[in-house]
Parts: sequence; structure tokens; C-alpha cells
Amino acid sequence: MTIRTQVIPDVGAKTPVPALEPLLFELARPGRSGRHVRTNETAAIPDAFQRKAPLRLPELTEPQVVRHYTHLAQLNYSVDTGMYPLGSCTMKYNPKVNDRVAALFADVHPRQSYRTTQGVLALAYELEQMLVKITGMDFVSLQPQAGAQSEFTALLVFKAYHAKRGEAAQRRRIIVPDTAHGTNPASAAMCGYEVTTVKSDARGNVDLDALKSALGPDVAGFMLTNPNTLGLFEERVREVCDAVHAAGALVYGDGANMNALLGVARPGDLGFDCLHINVHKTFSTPHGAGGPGAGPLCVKAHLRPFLPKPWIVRESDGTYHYDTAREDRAPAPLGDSIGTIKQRLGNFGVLVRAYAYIKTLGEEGLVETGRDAILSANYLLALLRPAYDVAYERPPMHEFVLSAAKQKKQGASALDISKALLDEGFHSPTVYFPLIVPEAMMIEPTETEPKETLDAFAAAMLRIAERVTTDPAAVRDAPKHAPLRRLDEVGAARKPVLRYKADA
Amino acid sequence: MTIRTQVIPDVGAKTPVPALEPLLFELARPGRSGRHVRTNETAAIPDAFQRKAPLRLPELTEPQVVRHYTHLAQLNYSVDTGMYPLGSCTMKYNPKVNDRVAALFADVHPRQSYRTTQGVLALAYELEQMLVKITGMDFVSLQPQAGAQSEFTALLVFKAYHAKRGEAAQRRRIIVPDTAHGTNPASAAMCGYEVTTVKSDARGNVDLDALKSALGPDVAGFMLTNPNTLGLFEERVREVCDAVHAAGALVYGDGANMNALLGVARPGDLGFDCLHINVHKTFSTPHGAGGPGAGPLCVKAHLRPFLPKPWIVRESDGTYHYDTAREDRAPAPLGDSIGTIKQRLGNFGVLVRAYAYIKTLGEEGLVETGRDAILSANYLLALLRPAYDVAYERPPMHEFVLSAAKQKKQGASALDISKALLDEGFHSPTVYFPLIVPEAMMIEPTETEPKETLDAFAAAMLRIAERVTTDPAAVRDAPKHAPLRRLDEVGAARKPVLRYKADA
Amino acid sequence: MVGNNPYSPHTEADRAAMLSRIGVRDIDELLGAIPTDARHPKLGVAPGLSEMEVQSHLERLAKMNTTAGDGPFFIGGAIQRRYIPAAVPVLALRGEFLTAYTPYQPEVSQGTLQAVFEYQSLMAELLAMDVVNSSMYDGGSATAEAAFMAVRVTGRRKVVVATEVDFTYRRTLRTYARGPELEIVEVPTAKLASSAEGAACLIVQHPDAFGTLIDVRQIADAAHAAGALCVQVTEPHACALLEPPGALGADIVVGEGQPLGITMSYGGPHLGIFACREALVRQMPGRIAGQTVDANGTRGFVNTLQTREQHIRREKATSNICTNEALAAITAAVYLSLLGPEGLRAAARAGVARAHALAQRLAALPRCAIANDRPFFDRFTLRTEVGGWDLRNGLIARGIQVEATASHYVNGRREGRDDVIVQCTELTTEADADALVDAVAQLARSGETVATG
Amino acid sequence: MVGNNPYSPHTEADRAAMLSRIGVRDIDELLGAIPTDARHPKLGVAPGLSEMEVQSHLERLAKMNTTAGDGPFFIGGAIQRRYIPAAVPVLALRGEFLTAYTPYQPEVSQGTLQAVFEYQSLMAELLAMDVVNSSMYDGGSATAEAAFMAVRVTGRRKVVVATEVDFTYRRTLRTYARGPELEIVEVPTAKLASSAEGAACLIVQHPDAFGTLIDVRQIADAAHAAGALCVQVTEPHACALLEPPGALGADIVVGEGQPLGITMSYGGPHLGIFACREALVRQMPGRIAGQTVDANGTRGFVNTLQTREQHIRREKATSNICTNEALAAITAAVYLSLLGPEGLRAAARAGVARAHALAQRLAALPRCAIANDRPFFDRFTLRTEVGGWDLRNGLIARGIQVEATASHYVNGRREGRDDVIVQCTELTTEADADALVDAVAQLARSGETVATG
Ligand SMILES: Cc1ncc(COP(=O)(O)O)c(C=O)c1O
Ligand SMILES: Cc1ncc(COP(=O)(O)O)c(C=O)c1O
Repeated sequence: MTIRTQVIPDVGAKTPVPALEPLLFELARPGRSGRHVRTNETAAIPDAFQRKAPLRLPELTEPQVVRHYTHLAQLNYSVDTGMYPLGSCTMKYNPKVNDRVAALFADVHPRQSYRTTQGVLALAYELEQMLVKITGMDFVSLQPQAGAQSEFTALLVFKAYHAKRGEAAQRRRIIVPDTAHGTNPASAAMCGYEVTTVKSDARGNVDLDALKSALGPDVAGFMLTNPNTLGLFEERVREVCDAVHAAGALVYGDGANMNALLGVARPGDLGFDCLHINVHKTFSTPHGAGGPGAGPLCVKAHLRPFLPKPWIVRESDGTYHYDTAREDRAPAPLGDSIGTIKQRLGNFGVLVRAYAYIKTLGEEGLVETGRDAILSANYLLALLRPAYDVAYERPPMHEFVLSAAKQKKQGASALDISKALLDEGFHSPTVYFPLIVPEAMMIEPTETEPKETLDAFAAAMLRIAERVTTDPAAVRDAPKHAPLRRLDEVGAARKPVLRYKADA
Repeated sequence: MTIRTQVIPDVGAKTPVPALEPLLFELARPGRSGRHVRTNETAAIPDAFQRKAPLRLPELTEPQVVRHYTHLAQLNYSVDTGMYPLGSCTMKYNPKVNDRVAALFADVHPRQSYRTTQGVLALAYELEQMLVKITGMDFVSLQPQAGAQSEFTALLVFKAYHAKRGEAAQRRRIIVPDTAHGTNPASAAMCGYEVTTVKSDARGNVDLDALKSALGPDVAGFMLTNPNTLGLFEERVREVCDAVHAAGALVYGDGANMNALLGVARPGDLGFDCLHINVHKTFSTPHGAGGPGAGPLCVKAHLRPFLPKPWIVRESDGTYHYDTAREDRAPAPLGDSIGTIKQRLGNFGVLVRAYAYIKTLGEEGLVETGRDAILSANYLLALLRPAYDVAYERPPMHEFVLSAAKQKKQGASALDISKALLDEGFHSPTVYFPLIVPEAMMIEPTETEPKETLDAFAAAMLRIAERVTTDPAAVRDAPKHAPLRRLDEVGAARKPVLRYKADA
Repeated sequence: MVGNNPYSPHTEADRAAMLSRIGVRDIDELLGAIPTDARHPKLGVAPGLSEMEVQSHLERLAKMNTTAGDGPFFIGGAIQRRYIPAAVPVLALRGEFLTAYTPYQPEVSQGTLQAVFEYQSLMAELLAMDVVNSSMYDGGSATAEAAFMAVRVTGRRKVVVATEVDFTYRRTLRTYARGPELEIVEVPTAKLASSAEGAACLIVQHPDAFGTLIDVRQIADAAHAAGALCVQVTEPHACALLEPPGALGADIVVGEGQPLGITMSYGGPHLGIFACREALVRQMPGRIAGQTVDANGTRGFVNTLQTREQHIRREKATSNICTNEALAAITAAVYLSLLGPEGLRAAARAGVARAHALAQRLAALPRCAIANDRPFFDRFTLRTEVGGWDLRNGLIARGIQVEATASHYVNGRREGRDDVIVQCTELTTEADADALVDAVAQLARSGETVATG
Repeated sequence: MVGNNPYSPHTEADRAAMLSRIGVRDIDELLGAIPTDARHPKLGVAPGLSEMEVQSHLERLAKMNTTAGDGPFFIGGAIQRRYIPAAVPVLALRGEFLTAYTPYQPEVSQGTLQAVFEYQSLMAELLAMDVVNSSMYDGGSATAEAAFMAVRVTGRRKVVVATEVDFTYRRTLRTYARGPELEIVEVPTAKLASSAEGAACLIVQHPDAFGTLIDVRQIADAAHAAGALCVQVTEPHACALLEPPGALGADIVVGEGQPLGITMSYGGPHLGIFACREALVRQMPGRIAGQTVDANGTRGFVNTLQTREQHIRREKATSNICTNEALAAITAAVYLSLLGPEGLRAAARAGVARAHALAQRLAALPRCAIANDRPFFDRFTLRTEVGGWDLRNGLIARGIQVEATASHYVNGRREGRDDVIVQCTELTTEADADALVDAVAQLARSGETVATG
């Protein structure tokens, strides 16, 4: 293990406390500026509308700004700097060519005519087709900008579907498993549904009996992640879907874990009515320090009428337009559609990257990806099993969940272990999720980490487990080699400081 | 002062010794690769010519390569991360827009016709004009790719000039001051000249008497840096030039320190026959971890015939071509020209950046640059004077030279101080140059460092001076917070390991 | 086999060693849970390409578009073509920002957290609001989330929105509202103040979709008098010159942050701005970075007030948002720190000045009029006898791009006549303006149009 | 005043404080050494522009060029249009590489030093040579420096160079040689071996400027027999498929590294490759990175063997080179590490295969012939009755770019007839080839040319 140290100069900024890097505001000096944009024009704005409030934005030169953000960037852990085994997030490598080709579409406005955007429409149309093929669904809406927005969109679709059948008023409930990601119940609630949670069985599946007894004529839908957040493939997935369908409800597929299924199985063949895709997970688009993502919604034909508008139409001459006649003289005819979630094609810049990625992988590459993701997870699990409790003992798919319950008893929690990993040079796994595993550590290596990195990660985890038995206090004291020691999160929430104030 | 620590994982590469980062070769595994370029074509190469030697280039995936270079980059100090007061190098801020506009010319081949490169020629022609205006010279060759190549080019011009006058055989000597940069005598020697060094006087000027007595009919030229490498303006520059001219020799201006003179004085007004420009210094182009640069050679009219060919011609209709009729059916008619140093326009990608920089600054910005560079140097000198010996006590221009002779006696040399500065978060100044100042520390802050950074740098220098008096051993032991401790340079030279060998 | 997925590092030797450590002979042995007939589907996706092939394929697709830079361009509104300083992408797209995720481990994510905290601070200053979150998806979803938040805060279920609010925002709002089945009422801005009764909020846009300046204060007062919140939709550049939302009485402020250095990219990824008054912060959606200290007392930043969020509160969360637009927030902060107050004002002023000069020239043409009945900011509505869509198509045929007012479709019904909206920014040139004036003069005279079939 | 130089941070308050600390009232007081009449010259440079103005001005200039990507493109030789993987600029242009300088302080420059050491190692492997320096300016200056080095090593002053060596290299060599007044003799490659007597070196290019494959071994043997060195000019992609210089007997190897991921940029900045046998290393020009350890025993890298260099040895140095092309060397290393041996071979093979296919098609046209009399690599010489320059100009008029053989001008005199050289790489497409074949068929038939006045 190596430790890299870099010293940054005290540039003379007055910071109230010791800090890794001054704030922009602390670096600023009145009268400084660059000259990126200038004008000597004056704006004819009636006095009553003119800004009288001061505008105390920091005044800086470009050299200062460049150093500031270069320093900040270097304080970040990222996929470009190391293994990032954050379970459920699929932190795979983000190919650089995808960023480059996305930039080719940077200077196009979403309100341009179809006449001037044939390249955009052709790409989007083909991407829809590719997602159909990969998921086994029938139609796709590219509008949702992330998984959570796609969940919400899908639940709106469910509502519209039931409304069409005259059952909207009656079907007020959405069922989620106890392993569900937080966005699932949150989306359901946002969509005006009551949420019912069903428990998992001893093999980490949805408890089918519990599900059946929760199902009824008041249920609109069931949200299922498969493989679920334990990394396990739902063993009776078709029975689950059948049960839901038998109750007149719909099955929502949370596709956050789609990486495991690439070329391995298609949700459309398993009984799901729809599926969202996190392209920032499965299709390698960069996570952007929290976002952007994109969350295309893939549906079976019976849900198509309810998808957001407009839809892309391909003419027999190979040209494309939206389904608003040949020009959007009017909003797309809504018909049964729920409306519009995001103008036109959602986070198109992200979708271009996903398109390039699928083009690069192709059929065989997609298959290899799913299989390698599964191989890597199973291999890493085999290495870690000697030291950590395994939540459910059956072969995981692309990720798995350990429990640090044993270590917790020895004096160091999952949180402590996650911090000790930082000292070992690794980002930590997702911890304390899913909720049903005590001291959960959810580990997703992805297919892009080489075997020797998995070995090194495992060695670090075993070293930590060993240290927990000999010196748990040291583990509780981690991290020591990260840019900061542990942060006071309680204090942050109790007395929130949410912005810089000059006089603070 | 803040210390930033970052941990990188042991990725399982076998390195023979502890290392900050494995070598590419150590990260490689046979059978790995990306798919950037592929073909199933075969090349018809006669067997006798085919490569039989093994080609043991490392086999890596793109994710590995990205991490490797991201790690390496983070080990570097750079202008983008901090103050870099390397004297004589003008480590000013490198504006990002210049990189962006340079990329607009990336996909143009130097052997394209003038017909398809009017933008290139228009830019180069205007840049020549701008350099003429800034330096007060009459003509410019953009061919030399760095200062040293420009020196060599100029000396070839000198030789051709003297040859034209029938004095080539007689004028075998080049005179340089004892403050001259190493490239000056090296260029002279490379050009077949003998080198005579003249000493400096007590005020840091060329010793005029010594110069005069060195001058004679065997002298081809005198190479003068002004301001010189002490950062001092040559007080009797015109007398110096007159003396050289009186002896029938030419004066070469080393323009490495041109930043001081921007809008402050023009070498063309001071008696120089020619001048090179380091655009990577004066005109803000990035130094690229050692290069590239560009070294346009500016000359007075009497040296024009000898400049490298081809030359750009502007027609009255505003079109451009080279002086090879309208098309280069033949090499440019050489005439008295020395020939060609670098095909066409030298490091054009660097020159575009310089062009953009001059366009950005404009007349007033150039003036401000020269003056601010001088202001910053004098200010910093004022802050440091209490602790360090000043080599020559008169106002410097854009840089100045301290002596750590006093500190050396106290137990820490200029080298030690330079290493202690690394621990303080600053790059060190140029040390042990110029040669005539014992324990020289040559400091060039440039105009782009804010006052508070100069203050912080000075504070660090004073802290170190103080520490030399109390604990010189600690200073000799620096750096402790840099990525590495001091390196064994003697060992490196004694048993050179100049490349990775698989079996080493 | 190495070579199918070019980013996969596993050699056949690696795979064999891994399988043997797992204790299986084949990956298929690990797939027992998958119904056999569903395993190994044939997808029908074309074989993979090399990077070089992908690059040239996408270059070909991109050439099928006419970009904003290809000719005079006057489309704008929420999403604007603005000058992006070169340093913006260089810094914001550094791998350490681009390829990190939500800062779950703050000790190794201070770059993200401090940059986001600074974004919040810069935006709060620009809007003169107390609190800004670390981003929503876009202006549209931010508007919808503002309505939802007002519903939570007031306990009321009616949302009144001005018809002069950007039509894409109104569409998203209406769509979102189908979930909780809120009542969405669209009224002209002029009737907003008188429609506050029983409303959770009044949603006003200033400057509005047509560029018109609105007296927000009066609307905020009416809202407050009726116990409703005032939600202002705004644009960042406008806030540099116009009295900011916080000074006008807005309780929640939303908008599209794309003009702050983010590329248009046919609509995303962009930046939903979301701000509110301090008292409302615990009802705010989205992540928020806050300042704290580490165990050594060194200043640091964390995501805070997380008990509002889905990963803690699940169905009781203030929103379902998880992945957001952090990179866009960082980009906006880089942009603002480069431009500074003077640069931001200059960019805004240029748009206003050019819009007014252009409007004057267009209004002087026969059969042309400016439809804004009150002062406007940096865009305006041009009315000709040709009609907006036909004029737009005629202009496209001449290489000039403008937007026709889809915005006049209210609740899906066409109301009033269609015009074109003309947006100016600092990138609008004299030559652009000349081209538009010439073309409009011709088209308005000839009535020539382009078939829309 | 802040605002003239937008990169200057000094406010008026800063300047005042600084002056007062210096103890002067005005900067002019510091300029006493400058002749008064020379102070404050009026330069006559136009006023400064904003970044936005600079960007649009340079975009305008750039549009006045026809780039290689704008149409079928067959110009090549030393400088080649090749596919550059997206990760190359992302990594090599990171600010920490781009804005550092020569690693004078190795403790804080390990990124540069290790990257350069790796470049040396990769290039040594590709060339099968013992030692590679960290870069020369370009292929031309590297060739001249190789000749100078051979002169130092052998003590002889005659340099024999083949006329089939790239004409730009020969021009630079002749120009350089005027300094030490070396005798430069240009002979056809075929006569090289028989011209070794008394020579410091024989300089041969393989593949040569016209693409022809050369039997270097025989030339090296002749050189060695005569006590001369063999200098081989080569191209990096060719070395992936052809027996490398180190296996052919070359003592010094030079070439242009631009094809390794570096943009053409109208000729620079590029990368001078310079390699030699171990025994000659102390006569080598340029910087060399070497491996060592730090005080803790951790592996590290430094610039080594510096006693060869100008900053130590001044007039006794092996070269005057100071600023070099380190960034280009790093770029080449990134490129090589991404492509790997298979990718490099594939790129090289594509060029060879396409050149041969194209040559066959062209040779089949009436009045067209391939002028290479022996096997060629990835470029060839096309001879028509139209003549090279006229053919070239006719092709330009059809949007196709090729190079005419200026290379046939030997010692400034025209020798033989002018042809065009056709270079193929992995970026040459079928459509490019079709366009060239069609156009040549037309032009060769019609004899149509374009006026060159
Ligand atoms: C299982 C699961 N579902 C849904 C989501 C939400 O997706 P997004 O973050 O794209 O909104 C996530 C994201 O972490 C997830 O892991
Ligand atoms: C005074 C002086 N002259 C000449 C040079 C050589 O210039 P270059 O490095 O561009 O070859 C330098 C570079 O450091 C210098 O400082």
C-alpha cells in the first residue's frame, strides 16, 4: 500500500478554521476578474425591476479558479482513481470516447425542429430499439432523467392504465419488498399511493405467501428489483409476477441491477410489465459526483399508450419526426399518455454515451459484461467469506451483501470498516443497506476491475477483519490517511450551515 | 499550511521495490487490451522485412491506463496546482482558452497547399506582425521550436551574414557573459564557434571593458540576455551593442526574459540585431512538463535575407502563400537564407496559443503584464530581503537572485532550502544559476500570482530562514511531505537504469 | 474472451483462476436461479465496434444536425445558447469529479462536497434566497417539486400556475400532478394574484416565457395574504440585473441552471435550481451539502439534513430524488466563479441590449409587431401575419432558427395566435440580427411558407 | 488596472500596497536602468479582446482551412493522420502534466518523470534499441542531431544521407550542418553502402519517403565495415510490423513520433524520437530519465546523465537542447499503452493493406503507374502523365488532398520527374479510395489541370 502526499500552499486566504482548501469567497478580492464576456451595452430595464440587492459573488481571476478546482478535484476519490465497489451503483469504468462523442451533440437546442435534428432523432430511435432488444420489452421512453424519476413515471403509467380500466379509484396501494431501494416507496408515495412492505424469505426472495396475502383488488402494482438489492436473483420470479397479475396489478421492474442480466436474461421474458434502466449504472455513463444519470422506461406493449409524449416516428424514407403530425404545431396528441416528464428526449447528452457504449460492446460484449460482472462478484465473495458473515448463502449475481455483525460484536461496525477501507486506498461499499441485513456491506466490484485489484481489495478487507480482532479501537479511529478524519455529521444537521455568509 | 493526503490502492502489481505507482509494464497482463483500432486486413510484407523481434509492449485495458496516468498526474506539481517561481522560466498562468483554440487547428497537415490553409497562413502572418511590433524588430521566423533552437538558428544567420561579407572564415568566436544561460555557449559551440566568456561588473552588468578587450575581428557575435539572468536590466545596453557593432560583430538578444519588457522597452530600440522569443515563457503557452515551446526569431532588416525559408507572402487581395511562386513546386528559392530549420511554421500549435494570448491582452494588457511582472518581483524581493542576501542591490526587473551563502554557513544550502519549500507547498526557485552567484536562488514570481500568494511564499521563505538558524538539520532533511523524499541522483548516474527491462 | 467487451480486464487465465476459486467450472453453474428458458437470450444487437468505428459513426450522426453555431440562432427560453469559458469544461469534467458518485464517504469526497456547498452559496447569493439545494434534474421537475412542497407546507391541494410560465414546465407540472391528483389551475399572469384563494401556491415566471417582466411582489403579497406560497420560476442571468426573487417575496424559487456554462445537448443533462426560505428547509426536496468539522477540527462538508431523503425516510421522504445533477451544479459554480458579478451582468446586459435593438428593427418592418405588451428582458414575441409556425419554417429554410410559441397551447388547447419568440444572448451577433431582419422582411411581405406535411 | 491583462490578479489596492512596501511611488521609479527614450514604447498592437471574442475570431480563422477530415486525405509521410483514442488527450492534457516544466525538483515531479521513463521504455522496446532519450523537437532536428553525434563519436566530418530520406529532414540536416560546416553528401539509397568511406555515418530511411522498404542491414554492415555509424530514420507504426532498427544494425535511430497520438497541428508541436546503442549513451543529446530510489528506499525517477547537458557542460554539452517535447513523449506513451501491441499492429496493418489495395486500383488505370520499384509499406508514389503538381492541384479542386514529390528536389535541384505520394492509414476509408481512383482516372485522361499562378 502506498500513501501519496501532496502539499498545497497557504495562498493567504483567510479561513476561519483550518481547511483543506479555502472557499471561493475566501479567495476573492474586490476588483478582481477575468474577461470572459464583456460588453459596453446598457440594458433598458425599468427602474422598478432593476436589481437593488447587492450581488456579492466572489471576484477572482481565472488562475485562481483553476487552482481552486484542481485542488478540490484532487480531494475526490473517483472511478478514475480507484476501485469504487459501491453496491447497487455499478461504478464501472466510464469510457472516455463516450464523453467525446457526446460533445458532438452539445450545441443542439431541444426546441429545434425535426428538420434540423435528424441525427439526434436517428440516434434516439436506434437507442430505443437497442434497449428493447436488451430488456425484452416492447417500447421505451427516454424521458426520465434518473431511476427515481423513471419509477415515478412508471407509477403514473400504472395509474393511467388502471384509470383506463376504470380501476384507478380502487387501486390505491403499491407493494414493495423489504429489500427495496428507498426510491421505490418514495416514488410510490409521491405518486399518491399507499405503500405496503412485504418481507423476504430465508433465501432472500420475496416471501411469496406474504406477497399473495398483501395482494388484492386495491393493489395497483408491485415494485421488484431483480436481481434484488441482496444481489440475488428472485428464484420464483415468474410466480411472483403471475401472482401480481392475477390480482389485476402490474409489476414494476427496478432495473438498477440490470448489469447482472446483460445477455444473461431479459426482464421482458420474466413477467415484468415495465423496467427502468439506470444508464449511469448499466451503460457506463459517468456518475458526475452524484449525477446526471438517465432512466429510460421500457414497457410491454399494453403500457405503451400511457408513455410520456412525444414519441419518435420513423418514416419509410428513413427520416424521423415526432408524433405531432410532421411538425410540432401543437403539443403531441396526448391520447392516453400521462403527459410529459421532460421535454423531448430527457438527458440526451447521457443517452448519447449509453448509445456509444452499446455500439462498442455489441451483442457479444453485452453478454460478456453480464457474465463477467457475475464472475467477479462470486470470486470476490469467495475471497471474503472466510472473514465476514454472508447474509444469504447462495450464488449472488453481480453484487453481494456481507454482514459485519460479527465484527460489530468484536468492536468495529460496518461504518468503521468502511472508514478503514479508505485508509487502505479503496472506496467503501454501500453500508447499512439493504435494511434487512444487520451491519450490511453491499459490494459490487463490476466487470471492469481486474482480478489483481479484487485480490488487493480482499486482502485489505481481510487485514481489517484481522485488525478488528486485535485492535478494534484503531479501526474505529479510521480514516487516518484520507484528506479528512471522520466528520461531525450530527453537528452538521443540528446547526445547519448550508451556505457561505460573508459575515458568518 | 495544509497537507493533502491521498491513498492509492495496491492494485496487486508486482513491483520489485516500494513505489508510488507501478510501471505500465508491471500493471500489464498478457491477453489484455482495449479495442481502439482493429482490422482483419493483412499486410503484404515480404518475409525478409517482417518483424521477428518480440514486441513486448504492455497489454492493458483502458481503465488501467486511465488510473495509471491519473495517479501519475496527481504526483506532479504544476502551475495549475501552485506557485512555480522558477527563475528564467516565466511560469505564468496558461490560459485554458488558448488550448481550446489551438485544437481548432489540430487536423491540418503541414504539407497541405496554401489553397487549403489560408487560416493558418493568415494567423501566422499576423503573429509575425505582432511580434515585430512588440520587439521593435523588423522580421520574424516562426520556425525555431524553442529558445535554444532559435539561438542556433540566429548563429547560423550570423555565419551567413559574415559569409556574405566575406568574413566567415575570420569570425570564429562568440562572446557570452558569465551570466549567460547554458544554452548560449552550447548553441555557439554547436554552430562551430569558439566561446569566450566575459565577466560581469559589480552592478551585475556586462563588464564593458572586459567586453571591449574581448572584441576583435575574429568575433562573430555577442549573446546578451536583457534583463539578464540576474533579473537586471543592462544599464549600458546601447554602449554594449555599439561596441559589438564597432567590432563588426552582431548582437544576439536572448529573449527568455522578454516578459519584463512587454510594453516597457523594445529590444529593437536598444541595439540588438535579433532576438528570440520563448513563447512558452512570455506568451503563456504551457510548458508541457518540459516542452513543447516555440522560439520565434525576430531580426532587424539587415539579417532578413538569411532567415529560414519559406516565408509567408501576403497578396494585395488578402490571400497568403509562401515565397515559392504561388505554389511550392520547388523548394523556396534559398537566396541567402540559411535553409530550413523546421518545415514551414515550426510548432504551430504552440504559436496559435501565443497568438490568442496577444489578442487577449492587446496593447494595454501587454503593458500591464510587463509592469506587473516587475512590480511583483520587486515586492517579493522587498519581503525577502530581511532574511536572505541579495546578489546585486539594484531594482530587479521581473525576477531576482538571492544568495543563500549566509544560510549555507548556518548549515543549509540553497538546495536544502529549495527542498524545504516543497514541504511548504511551493515549487522551488531555480537554484545554482546564474553561476556567478554563490548558492543562487533565482526567483520569478510572474504577474499572475496574487499578492497574498507572494505574501505566503515570502512567509514560507522566512520561516525556512528562521529554521536554518535553529535546526538546520531539519532543513537538510526536507522534503518530508512531498510524494518522495530526496532522490539518489548520484546512484542514478552511476548505474543508469534508463528503461524498464522485463528480466531486470 | 477478452475482446468482446473492450473494457473488461479478465483474460482467460484470470477467468479460469476465478472460477476455480469459486469452485465451479462454468459461470452457468452460478445461474441456477434463472428460469432455464430465459437464460442466454439472443438479443439481436449488432456486433461491437472498435472505438474508431464508434467515433466515426457518431460523427456521421452529428453531421445530420444543424447546430446552433451553424447559423443565426434565436431559440432560447429556459435553455440558452451562451458563451462557455474554456476553463469550465477543463475543470468540471476532470475525472475526479466526473467519475465520482454521491459523496457517501465524505472523507474522500471533499472535492465534490465543497464544490457543491459553494454552488449553493453562489446561487443563494444570486437569488437572494436563504437555502439552495444541491440540484434537481431540471427546471421542469424543480417546478413540479416546488408545487409538491407547497402542498406539503400548506396542506392544500390546488396549484395555480400562470399560463406565461414556460410550457415545458407546465406540462411536467401537470404530468407530475396526476400522481397525488392535485388540482392544477392555469390562469394568465394578470389573474394570478386574484386566484390565490385556497391555493397551495401561485407559480409565476419572471421574466416570463415570452420575456415579459412581471411584478412578482404583488403576486407574492396576494399569495401570502391568502396563506399560499409564492413560487417564482426564474433564469440565472436575469437575476444578475433584475431584483432577485428573495427580494420580491418568493418563498420557493426554481429554474433551469443550464445557461450557467452547461451545454444545451438537446435538452439535458441540465440543472434544476431549487431554493427556499430558511423556515421551509425541512420540507425541501433533494440533497443539501452543509459545513462541519472533522475529528481534528478541520473544516469539511457533508450531505446533511438527510432525514428528508428517500434513503432514510423512504415513503415519508420529501422527494424520491436520488441521482441528481451534481456535476451540473459544479459546472455552474465554475462558470459563476470565472465570470464573477461583472461578467455575469455583462452577459445578461448583452442579451437585453441586443433583444431590444433587434425588436426595434423588427417592429419597424411592415406587418410586423412585438407582441409583448409590457417591458421585456432578453427575448420577445414577434407577431406577423404569416403566423408563428409558418414564419419559423420559412426561416429554417433560410438557415435561421427561431421558436414558435407552442406556449400558447394552454391545457392542451390552442389559445390566441401563434407567434415566434426571439431570444438574444451575448452570442447573438450583428450579422445574426441582420439576417433575421432581412428574412422576416421578405417572409412577412411574401407570405411565403414551407409545407409542414 | 485590473482588466487590461485579464489574468493579472493585482487590484489597484494591491498595487498600492506593493509599491509602498517596495518604497516607491510608481513602477517607473524601478525602471531607471532603461534608456529614457526607449521606455514605454507605443507598440501598435490592437486593444485586447474578451475570451469570447478571441474564441470566435479563431473559429473564423480555422474555418478558412480545409482540414484533413473534410474530405479524402492522402497526405502523410513523417506526419500522419491517425486515429487518436479519446483517452489520449484526456490524460496527457491534464493540467498537472500540461502546466509543469522540466522536472528540476524530482520529489514533486514523479508524474512527469515516471511517464517519461515509461515512454523511453516503450520506445526502446518498439525500436529494439538500448536507450531512448526523453525527446527531441521533431524528426528533422533529431536527424541533424544524430549526424552531429556521429561526428562526435567518429571524429569524421562527412555525413552521407540517402536522397530517399524525407526531404524536410534533409533540408534541416543541411541547414544544421552549416554550423559546424560538415560535409553533407546526398546519394540514392542504392549507393549508400558504397559511399561509406570516410563517413561519420550513413543515414538511411526505412520505409523511405516514398514508402519503399529498404535493406538496412546491408547498409549498416557497410557503415560498420568503414568505421561509420548507421543512422536509421524510421516511423513508429512501421516498427510494429517491420524488423526493428535494433535488429537491423542501426547505431542511432531517429524519427517523428507524431503518429503516436499527437495531432498534426500544421507541423508541430511534435516528437523527435532519438535512440542509440548503450555504448554511445554518453554522446547522446537531450534529457534522459533514469530510475533510482529516495531516502526511504522508495523507487523514484530523476533526470540523469546530466553532465551531457548544456546547463551543466555549457559549450561542451552534447547538444544545446533545453525545452524539449516531454508532453509529446507522454502523449505517445499514453497512446502506446492504450493500443497495446495488437492495436498498434492493427493500425499499421490497415495502412499497409489499404495502400496496397489502392495502388493496385490506381495502377490499373490508363496512363497511371506506381513508381516504387520495390515493395512498399503504407504509402506509394503514383506517376501519371499529368505530372505530380498538376495532379495534386486537380485533386484539390475536387476536394482530395495528396502530396506532390518535392522530395525529388535534391540539393535544391530538380531530379527526375514529379509524382504524387499516396499515404494510407487506418483512417483511410473505402469511400476515400473510391474518390481518389475516380478523380485520378478523370484527371489522367483529360490532362486537366489547375492554374498554379
Ligand atoms: C436499487 C435502486 N433502485 C433505484 C435507484 C434510483 O436510481 P437513481 O439514483 O438513478 O434515481 C437506485 C440508485 O441508487 C438503486 O440502487
Ligand atoms: C535565459 C535563457 N536562455 C535560453 C533558454 C533556452 O530556451 P528553451 O528552453 O526554450 O530552449 C532559457 C530556458 O530556460 C533561458 O532561461
